[in-house]
Amino acid sequence: MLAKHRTLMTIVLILAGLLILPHYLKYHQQDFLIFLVVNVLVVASYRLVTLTGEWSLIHAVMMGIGAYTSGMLTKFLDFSFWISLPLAGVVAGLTAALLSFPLFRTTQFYFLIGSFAAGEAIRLSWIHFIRPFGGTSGISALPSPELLGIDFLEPIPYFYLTLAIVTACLVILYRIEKSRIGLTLHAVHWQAPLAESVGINTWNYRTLAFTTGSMFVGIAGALKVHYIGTVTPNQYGIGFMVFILIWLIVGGYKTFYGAILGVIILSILDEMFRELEVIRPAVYGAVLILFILYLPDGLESLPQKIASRIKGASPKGSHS
Amino acid sequence: MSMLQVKNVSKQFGGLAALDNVNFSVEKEHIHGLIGPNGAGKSTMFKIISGFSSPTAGSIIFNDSSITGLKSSRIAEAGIIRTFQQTTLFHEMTVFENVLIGTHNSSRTNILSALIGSDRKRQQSAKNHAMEAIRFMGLEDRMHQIASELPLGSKRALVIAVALSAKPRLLLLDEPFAGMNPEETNTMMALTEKVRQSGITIILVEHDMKAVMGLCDRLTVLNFGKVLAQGTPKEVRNNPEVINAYLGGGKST
Amino acid sequence: MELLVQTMVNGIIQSGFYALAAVGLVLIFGVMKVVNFAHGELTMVGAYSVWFLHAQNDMPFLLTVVTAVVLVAMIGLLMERFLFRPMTDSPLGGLICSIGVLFVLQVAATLVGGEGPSKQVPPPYEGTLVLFDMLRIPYQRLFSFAVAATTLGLLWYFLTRMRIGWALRAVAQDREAASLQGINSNRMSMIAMGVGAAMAGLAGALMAPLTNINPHMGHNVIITAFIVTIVGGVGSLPGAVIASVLYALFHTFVTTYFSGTIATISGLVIMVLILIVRPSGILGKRVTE
Amino acid sequence: MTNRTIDNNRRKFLKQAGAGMAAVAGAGMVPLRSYADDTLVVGMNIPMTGDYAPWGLPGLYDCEIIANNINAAGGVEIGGKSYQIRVAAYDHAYDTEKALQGFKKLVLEDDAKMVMMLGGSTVASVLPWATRKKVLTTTLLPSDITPDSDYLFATCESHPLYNVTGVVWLAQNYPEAKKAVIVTNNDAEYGLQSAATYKAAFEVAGIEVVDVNLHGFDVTDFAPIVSSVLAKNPDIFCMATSFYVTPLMEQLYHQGFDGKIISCTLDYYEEIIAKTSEEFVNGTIYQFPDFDDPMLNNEGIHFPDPGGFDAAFRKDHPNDWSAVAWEYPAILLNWIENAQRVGSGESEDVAKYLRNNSQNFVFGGGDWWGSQLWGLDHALVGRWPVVVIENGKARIQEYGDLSAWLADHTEVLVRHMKELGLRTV
Repeated sequence: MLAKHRTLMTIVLILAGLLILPHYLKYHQQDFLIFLVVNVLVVASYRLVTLTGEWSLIHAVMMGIGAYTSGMLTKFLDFSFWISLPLAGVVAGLTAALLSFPLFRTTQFYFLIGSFAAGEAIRLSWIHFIRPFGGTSGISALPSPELLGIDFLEPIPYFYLTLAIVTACLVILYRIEKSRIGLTLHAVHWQAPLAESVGINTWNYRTLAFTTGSMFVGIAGALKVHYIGTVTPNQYGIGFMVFILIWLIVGGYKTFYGAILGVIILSILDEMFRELEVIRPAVYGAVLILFILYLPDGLESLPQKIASRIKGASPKGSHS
Repeated sequence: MSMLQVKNVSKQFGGLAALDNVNFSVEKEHIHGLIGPNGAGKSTMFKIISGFSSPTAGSIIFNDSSITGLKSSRIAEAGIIRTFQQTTLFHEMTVFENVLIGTHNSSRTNILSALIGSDRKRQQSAKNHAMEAIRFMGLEDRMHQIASELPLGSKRALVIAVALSAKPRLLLLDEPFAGMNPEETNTMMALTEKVRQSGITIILVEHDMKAVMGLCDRLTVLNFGKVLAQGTPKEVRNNPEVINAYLGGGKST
Repeated sequence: MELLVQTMVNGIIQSGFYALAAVGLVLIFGVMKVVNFAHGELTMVGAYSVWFLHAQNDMPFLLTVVTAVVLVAMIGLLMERFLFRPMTDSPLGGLICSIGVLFVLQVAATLVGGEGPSKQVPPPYEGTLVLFDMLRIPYQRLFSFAVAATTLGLLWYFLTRMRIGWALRAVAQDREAASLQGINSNRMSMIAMGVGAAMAGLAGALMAPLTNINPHMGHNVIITAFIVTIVGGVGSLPGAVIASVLYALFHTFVTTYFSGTIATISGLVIMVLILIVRPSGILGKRVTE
Repeated sequence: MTNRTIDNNRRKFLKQAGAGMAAVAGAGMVPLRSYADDTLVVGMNIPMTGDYAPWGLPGLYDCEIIANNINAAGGVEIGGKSYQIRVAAYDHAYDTEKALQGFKKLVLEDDAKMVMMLGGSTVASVLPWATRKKVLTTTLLPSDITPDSDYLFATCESHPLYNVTGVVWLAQNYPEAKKAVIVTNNDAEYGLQSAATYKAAFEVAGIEVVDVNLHGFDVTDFAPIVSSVLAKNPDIFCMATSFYVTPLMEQLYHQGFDGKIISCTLDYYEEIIAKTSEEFVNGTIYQFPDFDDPMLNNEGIHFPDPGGFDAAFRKDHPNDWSAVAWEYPAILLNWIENAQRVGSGESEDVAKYLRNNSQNFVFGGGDWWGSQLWGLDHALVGRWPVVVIENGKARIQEYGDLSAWLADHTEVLVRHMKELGLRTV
């Protein structure tokens, strides 16, 4: 009970800190904070997809689907942002549900490559079909959200909007993981045949995770483009997908917090080391390799590892 | 009426017949042994009954309805639960979590009710049910241990506990006695008998003849994908073909 | 008619590059069960080596091709020894390491070549072969194709007629069974990675005088190699070669008569369809239970 | 050269690594840095890494040359006060997210009075903010102009409009060439804009366009594309692309094309000659002069000492000259000139002046244009050179009158832009 209170307190403190934080940041850092919060949702939703043990390479494109959906609805059909935002999630989710039929006939390596191929095909379609997707330059001058005359072109109001929506999404994602469904997803991951033997339809649960994860990343996509005001196909290429993978792995994919930790720490480091210019990707690459070799459970496992090193005892296995 | 009827089941792999026109039936609340040398087709038969594989020909009737070719999860819902050779468990999870997953059929939920908590009652009863299975198999002291850290006997008990929590009507046990010492075997035999006493029908694939002879009401002997003999343990033991082909003339085991 | 024949020739010549890149990827995956995402970058390093040594420092072309192959093979061996081998038990681990390598190699290329326009290598073999007054094949392309075809032939001989090739295939089929027969599977992994990387390097070196050389050129290579690998069957080397020819012809024809992007999109869609209908590819063995 | 590149890069890296450490040490809530009030900061929000780096980085080198020269000469006098010019650059690697962040950083932290950008989606992403905050922004792509982009100006490059001057010259000098094919990458920022312009120019010149091949950025082999369009037996091969000129030229050479070649750019043409032959490349028509061209000393050219500038650039960066190399400096010089005229470097003042006054375009002439196509007259057009390779060297043939062409044929241009799905008012 005490532990639970402490966790709750920590979360409240973090949220309170986040509420004040932007007022102490420089203008462009406020932008950075908005993108960071969005990326937290991206990586947390990706974790849901990977819970069943299937690593997809289409998550970035799913984000793009949300972005394009919301962008096109608001720009061409005059939808309100407040309607296009959930619809962005729905369309991304539906796409994932449809793709589940072919993709989940395969697993592991085949799924990975299949999802990559499907994603590239979608992304190349955005480039090729200039009507309606706008080709490589995408769609620009997307409208900002409107609510009570608040100016969402300013970073601080948009930050609060993003923070509210992302927090709500994270709460939902967390509850899904801690629920019966989360337990079942873990079961599908660790022992698919055994799960089948007690009546779990593994295909259904893989699809469920894939669809739900895609839905949330679709929302993240919409959130991001209505701040930038432009959606282009190159934002959602394999490059961004690789970043999602890196955040998850460096942070630690085994726990809910690990992934979030990964995206926050790496993004801040990345921003600090902007000056490295051309070297930056190599630093990322090296960090990725070092983590997978020496800290495969990610940053999240670091305190425990250090503690056990100090005590000289082997870490006691625990499970969330 | 038998609980399970296997009718003219054949299974081809390429040109090879793993099962060739197999027929047998299992009576309610029996322990039915399925024995035979390695490669006789026992595992294939198991996979076909539990839906992990579908037969090339023939049908499986469970409580008067055909379950031939259904998905394994559907068959599990119908009440046929299998275990796996060795100790196939959710090794990373605790004993309790393992068993809780077993209760899937009675506790499944959808995202919405999981989020708003409207399935709380259901989840609570699933937990109670899981506890029952744990107590039944005598694992209550190890409830919060990680499965991979259990001793072999407890692992095997847990395998059965997971299956039991899925509320089977027919339980398929795949070599539950393999690699056990005599003491563990005795404990396991008692547990298996206890499961049957609770009203669950069992099909047992096993090489340990002591356990087979001691537990089973009826036996079906497979050899090269064909039924070699059927009957009570006594009948089978005295069947000259079986002695010849399988027991290799040995007097006892 | 003229266009049809020219397109045919264009496609067949292109297939040589596809096959070199894809065969390496298949070999590495077959033996080590690692998806080498950096395979395109190995090709890029091959091309960069030729640019650096031949175009910038006047080393004779053939010598630079050999040097490029050796260099890329060394990179492959290092990857095997220090990244893939420690990751043997984690299939995703190898993949992620290769993504890390991908970034490092791209940056290395940028440092060597500088940020700037794509690099160009003047073709050492000038002139164009004109057949029947209508077919035109630049000698440089002809040379590249001949080398690619010869190399693939040698690889085939190596895999089917030599003991070590046989051992390699045994490991690809069943690592455990192979080690029970006394085959050193670590050694086989090194050979697979060395040969696979060398072929990628060769593909890049041969491509160098014919294409824009830049640090990101590997992206298109890996997409093509993936498509070819899946279409041909993940474990199958002959499948990869046949799929290379088919895909190169398909891509070239669609590019000629429709558009390049449509060609790539339909290639990707075909790949997904094949995953559904026949995950083992056109020549791969069906996955048995 | 290569050794030097490595050396330079390493030095740059070490320097930057140091800066990175400093940034880490001083990270957190740092107050706005303020510069001495005798310095005017000009921002460059450009790609310095990645695929688009060739169209950003050379511009930075140039602007630094220009700024250094100015500062060494004692600065510029604006409003009766002497200022040093400082160029602040941000690498957005052609990413919209980073472009927005970089833009704000340049304006709010570096206090940039004007921000130069390459164009395209990166400009689109900063436009709402720049317009609201009234930040003077320049682009090399006039097609970025929208009806609301009050603070966005294209003061130098008239992409893709200038293509018409090459076609006009081609039609005059080679009247027998009657059939053209166009090849380009299918993006709405560069390739398609050019393709539409060429189509319009060919139509006006009475040249039939027999095939338009739009390809993606995923093409590695250009043989099939060239085979495909050459099968139409064109007299003119037109490249509306900038990315793939070299491989296309190479294929044309190998597939024996002997008609006229016309292109937007012919960057690094020495390399093309090395891959084909001088004889083959000679006669190719395009739009971007070398700055050692004697014709740049003609009257009406509004660029100080082009030859000296060219020499200075090539001394430091012998292999980096590209079409954009002189454009950013031209924009910078134009801005300084206007600031001097207004007597203020402030964004709003200069923008207001730009809106209301005619300008001296770099190649002569200078009218504001664009409202018929994009909704605002914020693109500066004037004369534009037609360049042809002669004996392996780029040489200006004439200065085409772009303004005149636009005055007569804008409807044709708008129609072709619409046909290709491009944004028009």
